[in-house]
Amino acid sequence: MTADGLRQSREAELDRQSRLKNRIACCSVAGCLAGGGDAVRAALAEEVKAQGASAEIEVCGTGCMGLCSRGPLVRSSAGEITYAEVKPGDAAAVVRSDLDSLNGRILRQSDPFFAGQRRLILANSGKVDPEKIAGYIAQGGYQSLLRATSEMTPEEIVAEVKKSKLRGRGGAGYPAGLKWELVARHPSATKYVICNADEGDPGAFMNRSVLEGDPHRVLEGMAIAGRAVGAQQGYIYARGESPLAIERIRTAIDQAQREGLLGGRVFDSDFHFRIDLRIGAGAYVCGEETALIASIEGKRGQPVLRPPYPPESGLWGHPTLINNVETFANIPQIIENGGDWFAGIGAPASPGTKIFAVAGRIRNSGLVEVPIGTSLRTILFEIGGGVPEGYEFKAAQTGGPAGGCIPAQYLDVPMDYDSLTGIGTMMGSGGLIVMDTSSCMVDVARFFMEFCMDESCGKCIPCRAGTVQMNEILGRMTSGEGKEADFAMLEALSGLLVEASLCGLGRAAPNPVLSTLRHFRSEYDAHVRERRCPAGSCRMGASA
Amino acid sequence: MSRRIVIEPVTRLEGHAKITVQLDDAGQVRSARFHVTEFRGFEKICEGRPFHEMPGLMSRICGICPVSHVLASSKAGDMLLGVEIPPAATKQRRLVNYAQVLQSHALSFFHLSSPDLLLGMDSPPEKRNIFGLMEQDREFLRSGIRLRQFGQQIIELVGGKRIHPGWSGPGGVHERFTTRQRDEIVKWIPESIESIGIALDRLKSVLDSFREEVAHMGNFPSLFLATVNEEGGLEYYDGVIRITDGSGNTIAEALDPHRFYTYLGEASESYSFMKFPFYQPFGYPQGHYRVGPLARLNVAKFAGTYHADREMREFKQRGEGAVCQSFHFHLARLIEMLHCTERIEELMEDPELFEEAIQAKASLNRREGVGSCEAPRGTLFHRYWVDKDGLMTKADLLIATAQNNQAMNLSVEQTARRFLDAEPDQGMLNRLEAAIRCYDPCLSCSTHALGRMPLVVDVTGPAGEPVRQIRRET
Amino acid sequence: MSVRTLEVDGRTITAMADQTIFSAAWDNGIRIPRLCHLGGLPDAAACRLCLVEIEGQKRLQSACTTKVAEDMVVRTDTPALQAHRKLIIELLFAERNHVCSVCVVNGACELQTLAAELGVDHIRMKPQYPKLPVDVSHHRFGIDHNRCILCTRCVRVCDSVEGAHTWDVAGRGRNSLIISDLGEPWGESASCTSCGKCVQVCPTGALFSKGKTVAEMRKDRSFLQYIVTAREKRLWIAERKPR
Amino acid sequence: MNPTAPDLNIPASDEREKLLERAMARHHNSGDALIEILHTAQQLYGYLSRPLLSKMARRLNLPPSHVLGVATFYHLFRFEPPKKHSAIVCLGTACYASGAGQLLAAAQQSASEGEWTLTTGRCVGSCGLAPIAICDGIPLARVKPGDLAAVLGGKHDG
Repeated sequence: MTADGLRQSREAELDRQSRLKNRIACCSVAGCLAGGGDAVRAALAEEVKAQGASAEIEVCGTGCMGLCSRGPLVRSSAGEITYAEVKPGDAAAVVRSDLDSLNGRILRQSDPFFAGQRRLILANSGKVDPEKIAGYIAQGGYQSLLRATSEMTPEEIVAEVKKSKLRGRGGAGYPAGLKWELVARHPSATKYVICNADEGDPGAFMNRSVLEGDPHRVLEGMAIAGRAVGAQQGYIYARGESPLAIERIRTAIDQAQREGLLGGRVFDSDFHFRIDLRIGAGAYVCGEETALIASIEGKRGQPVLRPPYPPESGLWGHPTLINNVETFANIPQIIENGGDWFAGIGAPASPGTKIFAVAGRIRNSGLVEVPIGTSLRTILFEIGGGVPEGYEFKAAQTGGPAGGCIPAQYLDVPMDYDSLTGIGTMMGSGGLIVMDTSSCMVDVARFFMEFCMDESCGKCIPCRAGTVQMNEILGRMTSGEGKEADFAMLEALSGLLVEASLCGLGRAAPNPVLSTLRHFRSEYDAHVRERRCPAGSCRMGASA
Repeated sequence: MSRRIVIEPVTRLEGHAKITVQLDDAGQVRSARFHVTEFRGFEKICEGRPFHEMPGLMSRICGICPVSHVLASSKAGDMLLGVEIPPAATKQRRLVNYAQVLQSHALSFFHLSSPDLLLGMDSPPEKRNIFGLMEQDREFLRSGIRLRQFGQQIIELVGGKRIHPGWSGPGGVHERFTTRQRDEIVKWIPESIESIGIALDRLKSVLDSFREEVAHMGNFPSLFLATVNEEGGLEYYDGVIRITDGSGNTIAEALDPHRFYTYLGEASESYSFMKFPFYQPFGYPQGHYRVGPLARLNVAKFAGTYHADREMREFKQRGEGAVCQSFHFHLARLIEMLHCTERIEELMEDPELFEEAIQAKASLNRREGVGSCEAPRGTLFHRYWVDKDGLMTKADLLIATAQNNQAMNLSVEQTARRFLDAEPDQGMLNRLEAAIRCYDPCLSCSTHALGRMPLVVDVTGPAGEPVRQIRRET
Repeated sequence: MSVRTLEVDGRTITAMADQTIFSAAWDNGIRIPRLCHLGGLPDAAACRLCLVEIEGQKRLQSACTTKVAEDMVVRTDTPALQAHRKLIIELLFAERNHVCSVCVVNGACELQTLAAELGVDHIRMKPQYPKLPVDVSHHRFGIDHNRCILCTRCVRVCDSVEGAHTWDVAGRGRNSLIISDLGEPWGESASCTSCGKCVQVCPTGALFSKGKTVAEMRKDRSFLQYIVTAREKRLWIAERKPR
Repeated sequence: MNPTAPDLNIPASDEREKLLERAMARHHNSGDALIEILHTAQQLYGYLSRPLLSKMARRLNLPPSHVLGVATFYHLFRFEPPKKHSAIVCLGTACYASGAGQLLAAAQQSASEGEWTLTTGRCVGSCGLAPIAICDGIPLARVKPGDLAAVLGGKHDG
């Protein structure tokens, strides 16, 4: 494709859309589809056909609109209205914009759930059909890649990303620009770009929704990265458990390749970039970058010792840039609007927005995108609508199995990388699970420990055998058989795992235990010393 | 008033057990039982392990007679391989077995039984132990300790470790016997023969004062079972099984030890974990038999060594056809020690012992193997089943103490009848124990048990209700 | 090759620039515990016993994989490191079934020796005792998974020295298991050359020569040094210590 | 190639074999693509049988133990033929917090003798609908233990 071609394509699609009276976009990512979204979409299409309005009303799919708990969601471009909990029987009312019969299920942009967010990565949700490249192009898609290939040198791209102060969204928050620079400066002729889409934290589905809802954004980000660091080959490593995401990426890659946006001589430049999809097969540890590389190489997904780090020696020993989905999804807008613009959003030390997957005991669960540094209270109580009546907030779990719990007294802590680390948890990939007073925190720790035990790759002893023993102790405690000596052993094992494990999975595995011990020690004491569960929800509590 | 007296555990035994004496309304002994209440399940541990490991594993059954288990196990392994092992290996195993009998008997006689024998059954319990004996007869006790040391020394020299030797395995042994080892061993022999002679004289001289005990602590006719050589002489390593009765008549001759299960059966009783083996043609309980030193001397026609033969002729005079008093286990033990020492001396002169070939190499050739030998306490049988790769699928162990089980029960009952006065006193309790101790039972291996029992004496009324309880701390 | 000077446990030592901390320390008589590392094999850095403290570095580093550097200050035996090592040994003992008294390498076992050196005389955690198979289908050797610590020395020696790659690890986490070929019995493995290298490098009694009984097995690794040295220095006649 | 390796019993005319061959050829029979090819094989055959693994090892020039080691590392690969139906109970954090534990217990009980292969998933990405179970690809949102048990225990045929 040429620059002209891109412009023409964009104009054609915009023109087509402008001639429509209404675009009815049905959420078509996993959450809403699970709630019957497919049937709703079919019913809507049928209704439009029945009314003979196919020429002026389009029914299409779109990315995640966020309010998953009230899905299936349907968005009507006429009046910018989002309908919640749509059933196939509502089709006629939606097509006719019959607001009365949909009363109580109408969400406007002024609704606190939408108004409180700043949607940059999810900007196309509700607008773009993830299965059609034209829709993405119409929203300005691939313009940044055009800029990056025709107007900017690789050094300039790296400089722009550095200027943006974008931090990796995978969890650790390493500055993306520095990583890019390391790879870019490496003299090797062969380099790789890998998109880590192995989002495995239980309760996290941000990346998956981005891939399902706006896959081209990620492809574009990767291609820009390829241009910046001098790589000609990229890989997306996706979870095997997300068939829809895999399908959407596959479609998107095919489309982009057919349009000449990927492949040889992109925009007639000397830049060649191919992207291949690699599918994981059920191993959480493959989210760790060296394990992920091993998996792409067709090996057991076991981490190898770092250094050397991937930017120096990664895939097949070549310099490799690994970023996660959300990181790459940020790239097009940074190139489009400039690093300075991006650096001005959110917290000064960690700018930009972050998508959180809010779930658990909360009214509005789903995807929430806010500027980094927004307080937990804002996310949960303003956007999230607070905990449902009859329940009381107890803690929020962030960062998945590697993270920790935030108790009520820290509700006003800004959600940025450093503040969260300060209170013993971490940003992680963005899972945010809300727990109420009926949640037993010892059991929560046990749940995560069991997860880490099952997901330990088995290579290093502290993680392989240590998680087993920690799980054993927590299991004992939640069954009312805990011993006083278990506390010392838990601490000793935690120390061992943190300091001696080979990779991040093992080092982070004790975090939920340490964090709950820190904030909810009295609950542990009640389990062990008084043989009772204050929340009454663990194994012991249930039997009592 | 009917009472029940329970003594547990019996002290100065290798293992733990308890005795119940059931009294009737007249205060007379109705019955007496020797309980073995521990369970160790060694057979279970063996399952799934390579049969080559068995000698080492089996040696862990018992800290007193590991060699016996190693030998029976090695022999079962030989059979699984289907080999005849080199003469040097056989002789080494014989040597160590003699040493084993020597050290075990020394322990039984000098350390455990001599306080009763030399200080008297009614001497105060706090004195009636090895320390009390030490005060009285230091020199005598020292000679006993030295005798045990001699046996252990040989085991250590040949087997590498005193307690758990792994030197022997299927196909032979693993180290050659050297002249240096011989030189170490021969030094001990004169002293040993002299010490055993002195002990024999001592024991014989006090026997008169134990007339009552000899007559009533396990004096009953029974079958006797032991291994003998082809000529019918004493044999400890390899021979045939011979069974005689309480009058010295031959009941069975030249039975194949590898087919022991065709003529020996095992009954069980609810009150004991330990089985009750019996000679099948006679049925249970009539077919119960005794094994061990007393049985060996009764069954064998001669010893085959100079000193032992002389003592054995004298010994056989004590009974009519057979010596039926279990009290004479002690005497038999000393005679065996003498015999073993003489045999060790002979072996030291045997050039075959020093030969180079010590191991028959072969792979698994059979799926079932049996090994037997004479352990200090009696005949020991190991029977193994393996899968095609040589992993154990089942093990069946018939251990000496178990074969004396019925005899021990009879002895306890007889002793109780004779020595029970109106109230249980320490002398009676001690005699009950002493009756058991004649057999030098190794309860840990015969029940393959693990754990400890508290020391409790229970006296219960007619309906079984406890009347009183006597505790004795170990 | 240039030389580096560094400080290990308060002693100033010199080492070749490409040496690891482990081998430099070893050359100077400082023994760092380890179970997965074995000279001549590629390193896995998996057992984490050789972790050392390096001044100025936040994280502990595995001595077997970290190269020496000029003026590096290394501590190999601090109380914290000792505590970690003890715990690792305990974890290993609790993980499977390591009963020394009935093991073929009793007395010559690296795990046992380390436990003794580190003063691990009991374990404070619950033994897992998984019931794992013993494979003695091979005509000369056997593998007892109950005694395996998953150090992968066998996997590495088979792949990198013998070149057969008969062994690998199947499963993951606590369910990891050493397998031969497609998981068939060792004796049926088509790739195994029966060289026995795996048996000799195994630190415990997991891999053993058949026909050995308790405490009888001794491992001989002189071949490794010989092969590695011979390749490097073209010394085809090994120096053998007189027996 | 190993002459003693077990022979394959899959007929040459088998369409699935051709598809698998093609998949391997597409990756130039490169061992790097092992996981991709395992995915393809499982899709075609339903599970990874020993002859299948052996065939892949030969064609991709990989040691068989490496192939099995890789395949067993990943939870999505099966080595037994799957049952007629499959159910996944999500054990993600949100589902767990909403009682997925009880859900799983109920499912295990009723699936034990039926025609359902029961597996657990770590977050299927529908946390808003927790707890969730997926039966033969059909998601059951906010499902109750009794209802799931009924599906798995009943003569459900779709």
